[in-house]
Amino acid sequence: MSGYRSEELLISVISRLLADCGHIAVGVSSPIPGSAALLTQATSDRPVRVSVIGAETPEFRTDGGVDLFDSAGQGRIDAFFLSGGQIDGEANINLVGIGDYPEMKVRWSGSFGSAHLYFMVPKVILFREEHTTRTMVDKVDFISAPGWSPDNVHRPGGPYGLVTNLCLFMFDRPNRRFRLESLHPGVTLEEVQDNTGFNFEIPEVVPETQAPDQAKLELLRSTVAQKIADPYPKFAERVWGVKAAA
Amino acid sequence: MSGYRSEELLISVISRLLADCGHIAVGVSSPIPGSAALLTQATSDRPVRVSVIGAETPEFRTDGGVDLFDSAGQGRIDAFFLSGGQIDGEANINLVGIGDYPEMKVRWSGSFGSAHLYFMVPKVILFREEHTTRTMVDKVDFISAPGWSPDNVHRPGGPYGLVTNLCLFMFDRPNRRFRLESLHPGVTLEEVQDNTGFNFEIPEVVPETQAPDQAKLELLRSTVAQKIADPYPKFAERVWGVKAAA
Amino acid sequence: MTNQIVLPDVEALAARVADGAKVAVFKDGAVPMDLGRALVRKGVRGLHVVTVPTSGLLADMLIGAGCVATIETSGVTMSEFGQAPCFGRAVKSSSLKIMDATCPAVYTGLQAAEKGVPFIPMRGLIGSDILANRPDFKTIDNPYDADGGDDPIVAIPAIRPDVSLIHAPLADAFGNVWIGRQAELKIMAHASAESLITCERLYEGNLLEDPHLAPAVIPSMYVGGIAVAERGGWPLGLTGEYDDDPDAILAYIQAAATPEGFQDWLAEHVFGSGAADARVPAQAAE
Amino acid sequence: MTNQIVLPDVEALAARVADGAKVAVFKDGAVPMDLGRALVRKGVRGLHVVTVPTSGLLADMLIGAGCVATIETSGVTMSEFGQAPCFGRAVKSSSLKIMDATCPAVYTGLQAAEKGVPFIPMRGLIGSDILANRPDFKTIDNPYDADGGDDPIVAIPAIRPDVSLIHAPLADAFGNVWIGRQAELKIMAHASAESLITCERLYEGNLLEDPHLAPAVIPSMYVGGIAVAERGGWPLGLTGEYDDDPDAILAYIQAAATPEGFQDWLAEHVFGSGAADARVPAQAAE
Repeated sequence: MSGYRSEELLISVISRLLADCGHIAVGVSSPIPGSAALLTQATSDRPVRVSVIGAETPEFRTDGGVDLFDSAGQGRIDAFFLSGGQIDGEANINLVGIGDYPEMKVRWSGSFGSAHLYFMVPKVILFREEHTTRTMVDKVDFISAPGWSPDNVHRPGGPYGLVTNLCLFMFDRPNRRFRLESLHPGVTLEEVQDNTGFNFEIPEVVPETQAPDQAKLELLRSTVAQKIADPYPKFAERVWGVKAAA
Repeated sequence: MSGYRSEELLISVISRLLADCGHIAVGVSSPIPGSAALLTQATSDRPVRVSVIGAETPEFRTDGGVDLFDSAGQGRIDAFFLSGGQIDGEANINLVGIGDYPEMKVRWSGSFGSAHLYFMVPKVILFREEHTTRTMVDKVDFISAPGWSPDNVHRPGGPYGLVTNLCLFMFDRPNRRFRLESLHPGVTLEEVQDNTGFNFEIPEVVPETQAPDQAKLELLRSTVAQKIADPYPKFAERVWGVKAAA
Repeated sequence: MTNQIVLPDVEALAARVADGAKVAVFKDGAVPMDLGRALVRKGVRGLHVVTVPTSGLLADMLIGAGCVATIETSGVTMSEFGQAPCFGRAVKSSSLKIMDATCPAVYTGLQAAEKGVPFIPMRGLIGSDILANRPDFKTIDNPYDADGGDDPIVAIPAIRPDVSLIHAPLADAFGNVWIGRQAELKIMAHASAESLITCERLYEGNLLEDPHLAPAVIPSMYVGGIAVAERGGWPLGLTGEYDDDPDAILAYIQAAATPEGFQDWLAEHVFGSGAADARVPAQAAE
Repeated sequence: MTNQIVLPDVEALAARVADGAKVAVFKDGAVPMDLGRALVRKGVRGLHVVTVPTSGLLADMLIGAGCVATIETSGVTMSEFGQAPCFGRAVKSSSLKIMDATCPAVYTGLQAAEKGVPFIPMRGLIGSDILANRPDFKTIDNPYDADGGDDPIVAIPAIRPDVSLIHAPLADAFGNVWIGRQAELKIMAHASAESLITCERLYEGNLLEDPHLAPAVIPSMYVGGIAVAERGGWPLGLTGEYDDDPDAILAYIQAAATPEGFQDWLAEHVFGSGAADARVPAQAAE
């Protein structure tokens, strides 16, 4: 795993999932997805808009919180990122807590916009660095937003891929399950199986996740690092030693 | 009819109908209702807000067109004014035209907000100076907004009074008909009957419409004239010779 | 990415409006008359005009010039100047399909489109001939009726214009547009697939960077094209910039009282010398 | 009429919040922490807090201080600083009724209240445990389903707060409040019976007369009272004015990790010397 940082690998993996997206929206506290969106913007041959919720920079701003959800409702957002304290094999996500609702053993913050955006944004990328049987579970304790819906439910959007610090899964919507797409360099299939609480499809050959090439790394360390320093100064400084412009 | 102008009589009549209103909204091109609202404001012992649609003066402004209708929907507006090319005996109003819809013989501008405000504002005052069998009809050709609704229809508002250049009618909601309340000075009952296309209730004694007293006339010619000159400069100049402040 | 959004002139904006498009226009204080004149010159046909929620001169001129097949409106009026002449004639001659509405229903329909929902309910309307003549308006039962009884409420369907036409004081090279106090223009822009903007002048820099201007900005995401049109609302006013030109409006009403008079008015003010400076052929505008 | 709306201090504002009131608070950048501290001093009880659509320090402090019976929220979080300590404890101990929501449902419910309609439909939610645990959310059939088949959609009921609490940069003696870019504050204010405002400073003159400020003004009609509270968001930032004080936020989180630590924090920062200048008895505030 030499030559690039683990964050750079994750950014590169996510960015490849964003090909063809014209408008990518990024939630709060999401520097890696945000960097991936900016990398997509820097490498795409057509204009890509990146919106970052809560950003102060005009370029990243949405027209307010209501506008973000309304835009998604209209289909004006092509990709978004969600995470989960728990994610299960049907791509249900749980942002609420562990145990029996409502007096949960562990209470997290809440579902935020997931129960709308997961339905309306065509490509939702699930991103959770921690890949353990604690996070990747057979069945979530609380469904903040379901991974799939019956045919009669209006749902233009849904899960597309799941990126962790071990691997990339793609979600097979018709079969409502994840398929292992690639293993990050140095990770074994057994390691993923041992750390995953749900069943998933394993192709006969599982390739290694493609590492970012030199051109991408250079873009990341210059253009992307500079831009992401605006909404996420601490991240840019920690990963790339870059300070936000005054 | 000496000592005051006909406009002053109408303003005074309307103003008496507005007693107890805390927020009076006035539509476009309504200088007489607007003056009545301001006279109410000047004579009330509690704060009265007057909103004038389209006004530039901060004091009269609503927070935009949507806000006006939303405020009415919430019950934040106590009184509003509507008119009609035709008004009938059940207080239905027609702002659309004469003849068979849609290719009407005479087409007026349209219904504006009437089909909402007539339902939601508790005291809607109908005001139409021309009182003839052409305007006061048995049945309107097109119902822009109905004068009453079945019991199951949510309708906190509706018609309260009808002011013309001949008389004041009050609307009897349970019986769904107008009652002649007073005849303007110099007007006879026969004159009203001859010029009204609908049946209405006639009390045994029909009083004369109360003329504005000296105190009210003074208020009208000072405070009200000055204030109304802002949204309606031509009216203020024509009636009171007052020019808007620069 | 920053410059192609500013087009050379109103003809280039008009070129983006297709025959048959659903076009939203605002009631007053932000009416792009220059762009309207460019649409007449272009000879656009079959428009479905949505007035937000009413219109006057712009709708009347487009109707008179034969650009409009359908009008969805709560009122077409020259307000204190009187009735709209071409509109009245077109209604009588059945050459115009009319969808009568009421102001808050237009706003509500646009707000439904803005949110991407099929409808938003609205109080009122029940028992009116507006509702009786709008088969596209459905009445449903309020599921939250406290009495559990029947409580009919009209579900206003989303109105999704292909394009909204707006005249604004300021726009910038990034595609942002400052609209001032007319908050309804944001709803129009959000609800429409794209907005075509004329502005009095270009703002140097990014409007979103000025904390006082930013709250009243339609961001570039909703904007399809911008062209500078100085006094582009004439003879109508632009809120905060200049007033109506009442003599010119009266002259229009008098001219448009007859079809011939209206054609003369077009010849002078749209095709003729009165519009000379705006007469760049659409081809050259690319 | 112009002066009684400006009250002498936050205690006088807090006096207008009754026990059991439904109170709306905004997520960030406009959070009236000084007013929140005054509510704790007043000892208000049984609040139904609606977070618009999430909250952090303010909700957590009010919960820790025992002011809150119910919270209707899409998230209570100290964002990058971590979980909200008093909130987490209260949920576990069942001392707080929680109504889990999702951000756009909160906005939609407020917009329904703003319009005075019983509900507005929203996409999503179906199949979630949010919906399963919100018996007050009803699912209806979309009357505009093109296929004529069944198309369930959730009708979000109106949220009508008794009061919304807002910290803003500017307010004037007429009762108008300038909110800057946070357009959602207008929705909050329109939806609530009244808004209580703290502001950094009073604006000389009428905010509605400045064409650049007017578009982002909550007009006095929606405002129940205003008090000046300089740096009244501390330790949170106020958009366009000052940033979060991260050390103070971290100190809160560390202190509030235990009930005792939280009481110490209250003693110092709400009742104690850290809040001395705001400690005017409510009686004197009249």
